[in-house]
Amino acid sequence: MTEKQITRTDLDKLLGFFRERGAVYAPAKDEAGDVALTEVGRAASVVLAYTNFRLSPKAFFFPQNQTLLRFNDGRAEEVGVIDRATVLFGVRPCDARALLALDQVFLDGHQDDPYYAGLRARTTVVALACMRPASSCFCTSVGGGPGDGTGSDVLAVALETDLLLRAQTPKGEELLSFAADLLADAMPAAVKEAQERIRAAENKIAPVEVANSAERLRKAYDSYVWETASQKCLGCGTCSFLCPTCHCFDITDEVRGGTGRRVRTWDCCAYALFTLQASGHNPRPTPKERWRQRIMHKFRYAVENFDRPFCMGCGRCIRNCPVSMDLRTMLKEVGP
Amino acid sequence: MARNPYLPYSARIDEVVVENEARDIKTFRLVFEDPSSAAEFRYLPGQFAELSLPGVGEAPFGIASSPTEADYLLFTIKRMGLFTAELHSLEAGTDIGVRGPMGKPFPWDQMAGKNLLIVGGGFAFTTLRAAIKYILDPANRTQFGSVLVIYGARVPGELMYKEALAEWQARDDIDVHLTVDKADKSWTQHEGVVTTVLQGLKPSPENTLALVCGPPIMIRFALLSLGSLGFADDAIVLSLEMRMKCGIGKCGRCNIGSKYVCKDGPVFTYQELRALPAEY
Amino acid sequence: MSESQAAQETALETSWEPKIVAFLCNWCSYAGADLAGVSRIQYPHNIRIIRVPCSGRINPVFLLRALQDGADGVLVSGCHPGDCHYISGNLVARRKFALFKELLQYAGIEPERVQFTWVSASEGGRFAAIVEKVVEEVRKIGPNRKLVKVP
Amino acid sequence: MTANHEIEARLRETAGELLRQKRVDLFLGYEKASLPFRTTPLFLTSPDEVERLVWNPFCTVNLAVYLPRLFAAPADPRKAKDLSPPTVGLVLKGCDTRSVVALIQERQVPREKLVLVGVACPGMVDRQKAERALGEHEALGAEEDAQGNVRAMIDDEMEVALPREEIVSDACLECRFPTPLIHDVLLGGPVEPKDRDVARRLTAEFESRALSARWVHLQETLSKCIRCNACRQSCPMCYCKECLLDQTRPRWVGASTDISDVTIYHLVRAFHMAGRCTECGACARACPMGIDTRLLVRKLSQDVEDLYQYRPGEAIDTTPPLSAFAMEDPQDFLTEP
Repeated sequence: MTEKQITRTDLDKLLGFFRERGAVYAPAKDEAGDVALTEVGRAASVVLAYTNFRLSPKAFFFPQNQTLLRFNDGRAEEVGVIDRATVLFGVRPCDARALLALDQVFLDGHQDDPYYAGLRARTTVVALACMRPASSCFCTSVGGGPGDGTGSDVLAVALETDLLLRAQTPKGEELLSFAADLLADAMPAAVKEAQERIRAAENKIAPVEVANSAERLRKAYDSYVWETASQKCLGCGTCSFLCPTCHCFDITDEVRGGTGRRVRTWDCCAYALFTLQASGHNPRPTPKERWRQRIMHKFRYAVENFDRPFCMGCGRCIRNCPVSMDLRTMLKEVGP
Repeated sequence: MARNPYLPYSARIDEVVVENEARDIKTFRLVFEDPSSAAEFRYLPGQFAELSLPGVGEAPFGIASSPTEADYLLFTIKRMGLFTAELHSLEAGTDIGVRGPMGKPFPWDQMAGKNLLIVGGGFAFTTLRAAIKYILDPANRTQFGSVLVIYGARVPGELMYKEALAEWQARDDIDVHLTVDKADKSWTQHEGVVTTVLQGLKPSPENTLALVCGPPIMIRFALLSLGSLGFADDAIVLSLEMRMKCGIGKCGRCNIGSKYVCKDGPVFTYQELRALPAEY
Repeated sequence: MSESQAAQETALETSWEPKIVAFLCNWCSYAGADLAGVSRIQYPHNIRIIRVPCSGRINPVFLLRALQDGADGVLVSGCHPGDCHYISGNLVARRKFALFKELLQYAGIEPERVQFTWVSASEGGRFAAIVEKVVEEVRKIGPNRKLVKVP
Repeated sequence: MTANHEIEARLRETAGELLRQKRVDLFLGYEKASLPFRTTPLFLTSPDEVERLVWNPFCTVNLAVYLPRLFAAPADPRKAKDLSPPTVGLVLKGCDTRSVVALIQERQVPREKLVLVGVACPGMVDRQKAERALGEHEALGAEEDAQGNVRAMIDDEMEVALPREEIVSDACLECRFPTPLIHDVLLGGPVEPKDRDVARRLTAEFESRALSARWVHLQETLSKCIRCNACRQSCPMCYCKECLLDQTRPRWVGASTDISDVTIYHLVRAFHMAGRCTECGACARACPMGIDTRLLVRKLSQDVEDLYQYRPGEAIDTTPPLSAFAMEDPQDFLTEP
């Protein structure tokens, strides 16, 4: 496992160097003042002080609109994924870890999703350890942590003056060796500083009881809490669309005169139409069943199928719910 | 490289047969444009496929033909929503896409050596037709014990596959009972719901598997009847319908509990279903 | 070079002809268009007519979809006030149209793109004159590039 | 102006009484949320829990959004006879009351089943604005001070004062009816609108831009849209059983975030609000992408007022403008040969 370091002032140079191979995205402020993953141009002004991006980086792998097929004169044709090497710098560990969950769905080894596979293969993820978790964060309760490198190819840790870079995968090793000339071997002091900083961040995160959620939810399927908790749910898709692991999608055709495309778009289990059948029958007819599905899918079904909750504790759904629903409260309410 | 799972095989509608008096159920016979597709498309009764029309979309349908009918695929489809309305307007000769086969078939391994009870209602009889065809194929028939079929519809005009039914009733290696909720003057067979016939015939649960497909209300009563006849939950095989999009366990639409109807089903034993939330 | 100049130049290059979708009510305007035809009144061939039962049937999304699908202009015509076959369909519609036209302009869509008028069954001449005017105005502002979606 | 803690106390009292005397089956209010600058809707059925009710500058949600759902006919008509509609009490600010009035007019909610507990509102905090005002800091707690400003406790246990007018919702800055127009109970005194012409000035400013500049602005704004439907779902006036934007036979609006489809989505949504928008700003606050979802609706509301002298949600016994007409309605927008 290669460990390198570079002074923070040379970060722009490093990202500029990565650009020689393709596209580089790094955190920068947008017009509204929010930090977002932005394509790095010649003059990068990378920001390292941020909690997390408004949108999860899942769209780099599972775009909100993905053309699945083109139709020409009524004939279906495949579309390819543009093979443009891409580096995402500054992804938070929670969002990087979410890629493992998405991998389990889209690359199930049975029928791999070629579009996800293509985008995943072309992208190298450099996670940046999180030094300023928000009060809505609970990554440490769902198996992750502010310095967790799983899901990323390289884990970066911002230190006082330097940036520590630790390869997590062969792809990450390759990226670091590509930039070897710009990097120095990590000093023990840097490694120690990184450890301390990560520990300090960990200590800021309040734990949430999710350890035995699958078991608790199994018992709580018929609980009254679903009815009461879902009363205030508006049935919008904010939580799902911002969630780094939510991956449900719709497929629709956009065709005029035999020409057009079949496109995959994000969808959401909170929508009444999600399961509505042509006959008018809806297996999940009210917000109660739909809200239960969302929680069950994340904390029970995913655990049963993939051995992990499909929640990375990023807190986006908590911060952005228009009526301030909090799934941590929900997990408490389902009982022991 | 593996085939893109979103890319349908090109096929052509070869023939359209109206199955019922109301004319809202039709059987579409599909022929692959490229014979090699037919070779790739290996399936067993109980599986389904997504039919695809450019600009309209896709929808999943149980395959009504048996792989023993080598040259074509059959889909029997009721006009219901957006896709099926469009499909019903199509004539023989139209191009259509087929994506699949998808899902798990009936448990053929388990069914070998057993007596089979096949209970169907209404237009859900499609994959059961496929199963019967498959069972009756000379190469397969000896693998199974007795075969008892009970098939019901509201009125005689709603029974599908009339020719095949007549042919099966003429054979002595299968016992086919037809029933209608409401008989007309020409009807000479059972009158009453499927469960009444089932209760009357009292098939033995001994070494027997039951395949049950029908409308929810029929399923509910058939399960009660089978239970009272002594059929164990794991000896009853059912097939679910859910709204689907991808058909390959990714889009999340057909998720029920920890199962995806598209890849873990659509065929489940009653025992498996009981372990799932009743969200179907 | 301004946007409309650019549009005009492209128009010249490709000998572009404006495509206008006209939604005409069954009882007055469609009959008016018919009369224009029967009377052999010449008017530009740029319009594609869609007959609707009443101008009150017009949902603004129809007009948006016409623009999205590549129409350069949209014309909606119903019976004159007081003449509606359904008594007041056009009067209720008039409020919608007034607001919708304002909204589009506010959003930055040229007011010439979507136009509304009344044509009675006996006004073949008026129909032809309106079409001529609409086509001319749309020709002047050039091809529609806003809202257009290429599938 | 009555202090919030007094209003809160009277609110609890009122809700308790209504529930105890069984004058309402359900009381809708606000309770503390898990994060600062927020409250979360509370569905109260027991008088013993009224202490959960709060009244503070973070009571932004328009509770009228829940009413159509509470009074909707059950999907299964056979169940209709077993269900009698509940009686509902709810806390309402000026804008929220306008939504209730409009819902009563549109026969979505029966007036006699409602107990309207009005509170005059000096403007509610937009959490996104408040969070942005703190820059890189995160609030761990926030409360109102005696002047009605907000004090936020930030990470290193420091307090930051946030002037109310800088963090209230945009819709509140434009508010013309801070005091509920109809109510069964009014808690606290009335509040006068600060400036009735803010919305007009905003519209005039946008209108003064060139046509193409307006289009470019709209496209830039809408390019952020992720089609999550939060604007629609949070709107009390968006109660249609089947929304045109969701229809598939035919599909009027494509499902993707193609800018053309997104634009049509927002034009249609805005237009369906013409003469119906009660200006609560729920759509804009709900938007996770910070889109000014009221840009188009604001203009429509103004036109409705100018052309048809109508302000939605002002009085129950009026006819909404798009359900009515006058022979002499202006028609100078028509094309003449």
